[in-house]
Amino acid sequence: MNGRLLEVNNLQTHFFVRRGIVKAVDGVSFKIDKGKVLGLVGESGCGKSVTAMSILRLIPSPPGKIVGGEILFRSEDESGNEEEIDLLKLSLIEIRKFRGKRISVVLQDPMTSLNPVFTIGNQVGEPFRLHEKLSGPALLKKIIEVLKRVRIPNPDVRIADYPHQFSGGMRQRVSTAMGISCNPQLLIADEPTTALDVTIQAQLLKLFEQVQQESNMAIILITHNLGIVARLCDRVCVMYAGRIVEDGSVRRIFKEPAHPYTRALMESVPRLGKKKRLFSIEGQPPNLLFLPTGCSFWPRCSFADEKCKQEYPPITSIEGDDYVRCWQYSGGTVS
Amino acid sequence: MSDVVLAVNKLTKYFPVRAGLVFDRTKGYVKAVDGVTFEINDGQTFGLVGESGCGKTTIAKLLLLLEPLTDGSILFKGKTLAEMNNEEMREYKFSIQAVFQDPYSSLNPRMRACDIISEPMTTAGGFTKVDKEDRVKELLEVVGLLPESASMYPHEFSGGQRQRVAVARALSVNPKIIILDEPVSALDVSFQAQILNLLGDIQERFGLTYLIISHDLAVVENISDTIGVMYLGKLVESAPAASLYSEVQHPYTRALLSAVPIPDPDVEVTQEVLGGEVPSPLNPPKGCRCHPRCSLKQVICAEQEPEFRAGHRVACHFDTN
Amino acid sequence: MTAMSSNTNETSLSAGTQTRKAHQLLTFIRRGPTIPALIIITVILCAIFAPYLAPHDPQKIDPKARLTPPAWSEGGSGKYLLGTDSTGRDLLSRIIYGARVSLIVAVIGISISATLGTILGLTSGFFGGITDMFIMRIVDVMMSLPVLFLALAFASVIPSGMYIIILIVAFFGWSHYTRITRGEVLSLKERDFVALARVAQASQKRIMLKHILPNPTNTLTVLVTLDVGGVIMFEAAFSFIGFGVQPPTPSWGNILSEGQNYLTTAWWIATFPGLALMAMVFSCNFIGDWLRDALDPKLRQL
Amino acid sequence: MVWSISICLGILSAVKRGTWIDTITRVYVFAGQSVPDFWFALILILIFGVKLGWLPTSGYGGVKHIILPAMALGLFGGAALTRLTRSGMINVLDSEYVKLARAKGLPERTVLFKHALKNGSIPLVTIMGPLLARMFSGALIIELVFAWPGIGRLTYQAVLNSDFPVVQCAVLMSTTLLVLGNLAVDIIYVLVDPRIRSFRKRRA
Repeated sequence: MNGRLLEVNNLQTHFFVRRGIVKAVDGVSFKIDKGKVLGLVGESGCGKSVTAMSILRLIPSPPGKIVGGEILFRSEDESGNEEEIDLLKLSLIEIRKFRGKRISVVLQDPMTSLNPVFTIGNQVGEPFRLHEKLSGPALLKKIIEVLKRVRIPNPDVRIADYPHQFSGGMRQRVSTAMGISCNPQLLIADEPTTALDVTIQAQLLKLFEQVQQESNMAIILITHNLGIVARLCDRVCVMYAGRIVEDGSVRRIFKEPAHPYTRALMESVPRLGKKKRLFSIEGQPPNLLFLPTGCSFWPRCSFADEKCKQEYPPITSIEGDDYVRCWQYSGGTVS
Repeated sequence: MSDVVLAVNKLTKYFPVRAGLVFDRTKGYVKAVDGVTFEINDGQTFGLVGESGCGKTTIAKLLLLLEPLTDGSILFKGKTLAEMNNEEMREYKFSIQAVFQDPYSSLNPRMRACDIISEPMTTAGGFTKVDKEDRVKELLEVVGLLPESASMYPHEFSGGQRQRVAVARALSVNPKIIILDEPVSALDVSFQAQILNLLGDIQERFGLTYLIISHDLAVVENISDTIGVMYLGKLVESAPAASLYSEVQHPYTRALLSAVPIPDPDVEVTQEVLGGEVPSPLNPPKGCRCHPRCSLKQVICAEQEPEFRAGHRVACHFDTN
Repeated sequence: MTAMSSNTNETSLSAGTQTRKAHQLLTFIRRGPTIPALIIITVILCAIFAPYLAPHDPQKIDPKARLTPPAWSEGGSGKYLLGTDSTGRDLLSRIIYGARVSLIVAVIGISISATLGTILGLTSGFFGGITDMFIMRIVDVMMSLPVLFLALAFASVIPSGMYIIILIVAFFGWSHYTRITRGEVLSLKERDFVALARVAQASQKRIMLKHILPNPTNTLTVLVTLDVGGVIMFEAAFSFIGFGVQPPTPSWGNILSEGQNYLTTAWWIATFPGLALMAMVFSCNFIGDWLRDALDPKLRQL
Repeated sequence: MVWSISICLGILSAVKRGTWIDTITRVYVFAGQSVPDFWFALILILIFGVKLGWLPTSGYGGVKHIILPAMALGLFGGAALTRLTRSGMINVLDSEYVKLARAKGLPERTVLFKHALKNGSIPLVTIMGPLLARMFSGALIIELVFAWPGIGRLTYQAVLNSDFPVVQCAVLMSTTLLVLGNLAVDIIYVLVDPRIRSFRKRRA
């Protein structure tokens, strides 16, 4: 398993709130290979952003806490031999070396993810100054070079501008520049294009593809837009109420979804050119404070039976790394 | 052919941009909507698609009389609003209702669901308390909510349920037309499907006419009979939903369609990415508005504004398919 | 016919509403701030039933018992629980009557300034344009005036007494309310439900009263509670420098100012009214803050 | 002087939210805002002046004379400032760009002082105006209690013997001083927040 870059096993992140414990992420396991794109898909509140943020331990500590599991990051250190580090066991200072250098982040909302009171040159330069101890003209050259890489017009002039002087699309390119500045091995993109228009989104997706190929960078793409997943991702994890209910290659997930929830998602998305009545899942997503016993999807699942109501289904593998968590699964699509 | 219930002719709306420290001189105009013409047939759904800033929401506001017209006219059942007397105007006002995008801001947090739904009835007058209660119960049932939710406050509903209350409110005075401004963009996929199906069923049952506005092409295409594509205040193309997708003509529409990611990994990505940024509506480019970003632009595009060709109506000098 | 979504979640909703209402009410009381609430209630009781509660007549001078220390320290007598002041009047009953003054000033003063402020805030926020600009300019000026100075100027013209303080509180207090209500109205005006009300042909008046007005009640209640503390403090300060309530009628302020010159000998004269004042203002602020968290729907969900 | 301590206290309690430092600051803030400054002054005199005799209870003189009045005067303003810094810092610390700053691997110190502080201080500047006004009225009382000859005392005596011209000129002077103060606040505001600065640049 040479290509393995990151392996997350049974990750649990809970939020301790006045009214109880919100099990935002409750036993999530998945793997990513070098240079591959993994899609984390699910409706709002299913815990996909919390999972991603837990990797870099960016969970706000008063309410949230990572209570279990391990995150194994495999990388060669300077002398080239492979070493596997569990990010959860690292001290704060050590994890900081990872952030921005080996693993970096692009956030969703371009309007708020850049600091309004600092110039973009200053902000893009920070990872260089920190991780590669650059300064002066060398730093300036590097900043302009990475801004060119994300195709920002005349970067040498725009370097002194403030974030509010950029359009949404441009700002997202700036945060991408910040993300890829130190050529990380893994980029976590939390709904990078949701706040953008379709044509600007297409431009950004194209940029992501180029950057990914150029530096063979693995990407965890978090989104609720199945179209983007189909276009960019190699593997997909479908999440529901804090757990991964299905994990598989893009082709299999779209062609032959195993879990009833994945199939329902596929059929409730309107598709261009095909005018038909959408399949709609009844009811609402469960309240993470009072999760139903057994599989958390049974109140909305038309195949649920007694067994589903008692126990949470275990991981049953389909082929290779693909797996699904559903009692009704017996090869092919549940029907 | 069913008659045209609502039509718009050369609709124009300029927003003056004020500047100056103390005395506001009008420095320029944002040409939000610039000469848009289309008709909607009775019982049909007309979809308006376009990116942010193309003026589609402004059109909704103009039709709902929330903003005064700068130029052009609105025709209701063949009669322009200007010519209408008070009685007809009143009929127009109560035959058009709306559902907006953000479920959290379209319901008054201080009012119970039953008051919210019956609000248009109270302002219209002529309904007794009992009529209103029955009507509310009936409407709740139509939109798939339980009768008990009548006494609940907005913060006790989920996003999807709030949008159902908003739909119930729009139905309360039996309108003929409902304007849907991004009705599902703020909702999750499962709620989106529920609301779209609900809107489809209600249209059949009450014979309503919809004007649906969205930036999400797939949503609009799924529910609309004819679709209009807008760019920077102008209608660049409008055609029946089926043919718009198969034989698209305008370069902007083609780019728009190809930019929508298809949820199917096998579909080869024919990427016709529009370069550059949307120009500012304060001083739109001369001639055809999308010439700065259009891959097929010629000299003529920059000078002369293309006329709206009939049939599969396209506003472009060239026949591009 | 339309898809009836009567799955389990919906039905549990109806049964749930009654019990949830009771549940919310219960938590509202149990977790409420009990101590400050008690303090405020006792103060209000003293103000209303002062004559029955006070052990002695606040004005009755008892020359023999001048400057007797509080009962528990040596030389104190059971008759005067908290001791007496320079002219032998019972400190405890004077403080109880003092509460009456503070509350009257607070209640009347704030009701005037709150209503005035809200109306102005509503009009300037709703109509905007010149009226808005005009009102807001006045508010900006008012906010940066040295209140006490101008109050002094007032005092030199009008004969002092309780009414002048109420006048000053009303005159200076409203700008705060206007600014907050205006902000609230401006944000509400943009909200969709106001546009929808206009689509439903609701008249301007109806929109303002039925749709916009009930919304800022939350923030207003919080503001009023916080303001009560502030006004009481102001009244005390004003009487302290001798312009507010004139002796002999007792007010926490003027008892304190008397206590000042006897600080070294009779420390209790100054300390107790101050303590009462602090307890009252402290509990008002505490309740105000707690209300802000409790009433703000966004916070409550979490 | 007291103000600077209260601002740092505000930052500290925001950063260490939920810990004991936070609770102490909140108590200080409540106390600060509900303790009448003149009563606090009396208590200070009582403890330091009378009982311990360290500091002179009143009168004008050397440095020792300044400590008590300054503390009394600073208390109220300080409490308001701490509360504001705390709430300002809290919603800045939850913002996305702070999350991104951390994701870049910046040490907590830089995240806090460089990114968070500059944004957190904007609400502080806005309150300076009304706070200045409050300070003036507070000063008047403190001057009386500590028998300090200042504008406050002057106006007080003038009002006592209803000598109008003095009253008017004192009030006028203090108000103008205040207006100047507010003007200064506006100027600082522009310096701190680039969005306003470039707004003018683009329009001019």
